[in-house]
Amino acid sequence: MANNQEVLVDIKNLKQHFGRGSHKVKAVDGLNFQIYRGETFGLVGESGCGKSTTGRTIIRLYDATDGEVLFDGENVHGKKSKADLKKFNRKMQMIFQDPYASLNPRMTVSDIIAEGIDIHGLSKDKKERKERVVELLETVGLNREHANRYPHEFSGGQRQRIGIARALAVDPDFIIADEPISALDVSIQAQVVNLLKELQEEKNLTYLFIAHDLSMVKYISDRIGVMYFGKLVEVASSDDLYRNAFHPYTKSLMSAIPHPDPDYERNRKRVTYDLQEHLREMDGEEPEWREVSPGHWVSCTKKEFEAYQQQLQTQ
Amino acid sequence: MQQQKIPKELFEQVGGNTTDSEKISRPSISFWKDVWMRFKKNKLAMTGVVLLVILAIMSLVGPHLTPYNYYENDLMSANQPPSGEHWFGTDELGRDVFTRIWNGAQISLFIGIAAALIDLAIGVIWGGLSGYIGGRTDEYMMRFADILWAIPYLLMVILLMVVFEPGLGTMIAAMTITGWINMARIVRGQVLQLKSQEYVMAAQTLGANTSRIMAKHLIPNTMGPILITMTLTVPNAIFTEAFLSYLGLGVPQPLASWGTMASDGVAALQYYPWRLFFPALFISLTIFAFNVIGDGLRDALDPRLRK
Amino acid sequence: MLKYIGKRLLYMVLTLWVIVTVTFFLMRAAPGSPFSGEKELPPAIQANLEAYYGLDKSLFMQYVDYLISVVKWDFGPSLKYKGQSVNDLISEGFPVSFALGMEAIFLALALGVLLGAVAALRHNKWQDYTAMIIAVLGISVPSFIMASGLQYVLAIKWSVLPVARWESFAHTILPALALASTPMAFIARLTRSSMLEVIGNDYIKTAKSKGLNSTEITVRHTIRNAMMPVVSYMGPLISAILTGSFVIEKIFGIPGLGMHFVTSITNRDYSVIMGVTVFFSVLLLVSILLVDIAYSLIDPRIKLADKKGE
Amino acid sequence: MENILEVNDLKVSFNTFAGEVQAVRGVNFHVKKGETLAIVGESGSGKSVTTQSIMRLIPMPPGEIKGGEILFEGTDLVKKSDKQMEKVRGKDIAMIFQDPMTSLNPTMKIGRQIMESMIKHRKIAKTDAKKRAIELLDLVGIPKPEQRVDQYPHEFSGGMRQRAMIAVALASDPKLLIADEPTTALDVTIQAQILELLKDIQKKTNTSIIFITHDLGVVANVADRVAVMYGGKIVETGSVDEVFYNPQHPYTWGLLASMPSLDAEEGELQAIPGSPPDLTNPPKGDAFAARNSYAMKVDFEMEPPMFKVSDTHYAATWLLHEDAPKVEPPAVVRKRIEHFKEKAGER
Repeated sequence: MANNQEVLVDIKNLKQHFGRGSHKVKAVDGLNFQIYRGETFGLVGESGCGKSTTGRTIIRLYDATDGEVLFDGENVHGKKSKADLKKFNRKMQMIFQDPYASLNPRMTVSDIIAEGIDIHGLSKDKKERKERVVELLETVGLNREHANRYPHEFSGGQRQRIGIARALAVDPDFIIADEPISALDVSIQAQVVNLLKELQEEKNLTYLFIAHDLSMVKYISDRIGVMYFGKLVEVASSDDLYRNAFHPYTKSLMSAIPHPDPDYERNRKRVTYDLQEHLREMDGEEPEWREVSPGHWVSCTKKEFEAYQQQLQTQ
Repeated sequence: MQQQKIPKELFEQVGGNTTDSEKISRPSISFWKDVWMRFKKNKLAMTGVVLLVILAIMSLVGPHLTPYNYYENDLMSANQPPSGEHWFGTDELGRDVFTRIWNGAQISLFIGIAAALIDLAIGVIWGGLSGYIGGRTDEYMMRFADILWAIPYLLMVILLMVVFEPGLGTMIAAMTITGWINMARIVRGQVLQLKSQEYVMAAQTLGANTSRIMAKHLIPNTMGPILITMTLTVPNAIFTEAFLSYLGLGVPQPLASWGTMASDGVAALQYYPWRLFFPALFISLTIFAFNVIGDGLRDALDPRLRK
Repeated sequence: MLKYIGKRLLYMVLTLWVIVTVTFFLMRAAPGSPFSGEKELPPAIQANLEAYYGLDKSLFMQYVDYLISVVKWDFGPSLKYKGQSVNDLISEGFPVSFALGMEAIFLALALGVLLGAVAALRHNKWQDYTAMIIAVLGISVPSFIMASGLQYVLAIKWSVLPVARWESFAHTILPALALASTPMAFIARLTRSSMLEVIGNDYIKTAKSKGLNSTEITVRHTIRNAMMPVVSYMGPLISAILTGSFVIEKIFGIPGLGMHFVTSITNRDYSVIMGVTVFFSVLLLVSILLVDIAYSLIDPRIKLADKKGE
Repeated sequence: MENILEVNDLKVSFNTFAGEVQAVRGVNFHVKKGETLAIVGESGSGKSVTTQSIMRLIPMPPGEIKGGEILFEGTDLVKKSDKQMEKVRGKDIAMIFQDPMTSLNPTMKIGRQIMESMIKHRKIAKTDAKKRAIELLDLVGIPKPEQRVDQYPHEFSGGMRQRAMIAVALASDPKLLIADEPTTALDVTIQAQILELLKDIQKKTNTSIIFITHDLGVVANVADRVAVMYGGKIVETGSVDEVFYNPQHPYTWGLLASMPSLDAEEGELQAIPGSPPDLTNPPKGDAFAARNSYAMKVDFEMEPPMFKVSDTHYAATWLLHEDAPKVEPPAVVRKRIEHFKEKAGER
């Protein structure tokens, strides 16, 4: 679906290694993917697979070990002037996972939301600043009365909405949402997801949505990338991925999600993934990034690639 | 289940009232106000505050309440027990102990507070920079601090006092030469921890520069531990002063510090026990007050205890 | 583990070098000659004396000489007591100080842990308040005042224990108590807060859900985990006991190393001050290293961290 | 089947700075032999407090059981002394906690932690206990149990620790196992393994399980019966099919509608608006009323009683009152109800 669309973020061979020598952790190890303008790209994987590190490296919270992040054709990493960096800071924003740790407990909600406005000088005077804060509060379903309160007075869902308002304050094009709902209760998750969807339509936002909950990711994303130990193993449109997952790890991940449907659960067959066995099957061949069907990429060996195509045809 | 009779009109659909459920009924309280409310409930800590306030006022007012001063000798009335004339008695040179106690309070409190402030200044800068810059710089700065830290504190203070001219300045300098490291370590630990907090990252992604992150995020959130450390540095300095005085390394005569008075009192204990009693009482009360205030602050600031 | 110890030893040597150097130059910078206190000496004798003590060489050479002799564990002669070397003083005084210190450490640990544990287990009850009042008193009263107070009440007024000297076990009780009072108070507070923290942990709930009674939970689950901070306090504890011994030994007239040290301060006996400072520093650094090693042996989690680190 | 546990009108409160928090406000449920009851609810709904009260594990003070009874095999646990409770805990009722990283003692070997309750309750010798601990580790699927038994928790991964925790709970063959969000802290693939393990063990030992979770997917997987909690009360209870395919309470509707379903060409998720109630001063009437788009005047006035839907299915909503207007549940729920009718037709 997205092939004829404009690429907004282009990630090329992105690497993020921590530590030195034998302590080295290859948190992100050679990622390649594009995010198109206006879409939501979901990034899933289990804890420790490097998905959060990926998000943080893209927005330059960490300096990349290697590779490029092209935003609108310009590399975010490498030597940059302060003005250039500030420009990126307005275009690219982040929503964080922990509704408790992501808001400074010593600041009022209005100061938290206005932080971007203050840094980039986006309001002429106090009055305009205040109006803007109220407007943002209302955008995320809170109101004027909440402005002078402190974070600890809010519930998790409300805090997460404050975090969204903070990101929106600088009018970004691209938002990285790092597990924004995983710390929230089910009934609140939908609130936040709906809010994100509405905002996307209204402001033509592009999202990188990082999560471990596949059902929610499927719901919100146009395309999904599956990460395993610092590498992408499969990228496809979300419907495609659910219908035709090829990589055995993707399959195991999808088969493990419980659904709120007892009949489905009674018949669910779980597939397990064994890396060692998979490596043996690959027989020493390095897997490569191959396009099995249009827009559906899998990291696989030649043999696997052929098998996958066969599988597609027989369907 | 029995069904009660309920008026039909109550079954009119009205829908929920979401704005109500978002309403926060409790009044808005800032962080420090909240800490203060919690602190106020701690009776022991409040006792400490009251004690300190009285001590501070008396250190200013006390010396003027008597017709005596702290340095004038009156050998005719040496070693008198407490009486209407000399409320706390007199020392071996006939000086009024009451007057000297409050002059001593000035000196002891000054030493304590000065030491704490110097520790604060050096410690916050060193620890803050070390933690915030990180990497190699942090490593070298902390190695240096570690080596100083391993030097036995009191031994070093004693050495310095032996060598340099005794006096208030020397004493404070000797105490702070390695004393700041504790503060530096605490600040560094805090900064390291806060640096990885998501709200600091959020500020970074918004393009906040270092000074803004320091001023708005790191320092306000480090204030608690800094305050606690300071309330514990003051009694430690007063303690050290007393200890040095006992070794004969205190402030020179005729200046009165609680430490020198207690030290003289120890020598005269067998015959004139009140001469130890009063300085000992006030040293202990002051250390006590600071300690309970420190404890109270720690409890009031403890995030686990707040809801 | 070995690598860790090696690294620590290296740091220790570095710290010691800093201490020796600082000590040396401080002493040389001190005003007045060490012999100035005595009556005017003829210049020839003065020069002789200075040559004997190596004071005629250049400062740097003196420093090198001193470093070499420290490495050889020779702190030279005392300046005030003719014919006595610093090493003599140490070997004479240290055993006494060691015995006193050990007794005090034992007292501080035993009473401190007991008080702290009682306070934590009876949190917010009268036992807690009593224990903590004792602890706050212990912290608030400087050791020399505590010592004098104990001496005055128990020895002079009531005569239940000897006033001073170092003869029988009865003579050790008061000084050991006075020496232990402050660290004991610290340990009590440390134990209490650490136990309260452990009691709030999930695994205590697990233990309770197994049906263990409170004694079993305390003995098997709480104490061991709560002791970790206490073990790491051992370093500061030894340091507190050591410096505390200066005043305590003086008050009770105990012929230990601390007493010699205090006397040498009053006499400005620089070689003794230097020697004893270096000796105390070595003692402290070694015991802190031992404490850290012991700590890593007690806590299974630390072993893993080391394995990873190697 | 007989009831192994019966909880009647349980009320639990906590005294805090802000006042009395009525965490559990009159809860009734039962557990039968060999079945799994899932208690679902969001944080603050009182589900953990309820189950910890059964074990009498809530710290008192600030907690307090204000009323009600907890009948375990006919005897009231609320009335038992602490000493008597020790004989119940671990032996008759055992518990698995949410966070496997913190619920095992870091300085005690795994084996000893498993052996503890055996030695305490069954008075068996240490060597036998160790043998049994190895067997248990094997049962919960830990490879090389002979070696693992002498290791410390930090040497285990998160999933392994939760398995070890299950072994701890099973040590004395409890009749009732309470699992308090045992998979929330784990990754989905590990979660699936743990759920399978629990079901497997239940089959082998016929243990009753109370399973607490906020994840409806997990509920659908493990539960025989379900109790939905909101604001310190149970708002709906029934068999898993009844609650998932014929839900009656608007809160249950809301929960089901706010989750994306797999197959459906879904439109907008229907979020439950607003935030959960503050239980320091619980709202008058139905606690859910403020967030309920189907709310009627009566919901703001009176607490709804439990209305009977079937012999096994009850829901506390005025919508079930005979005078209440008929309302259309959300589309997702309607689809589920159709499915329920089809199933009933097949039977």
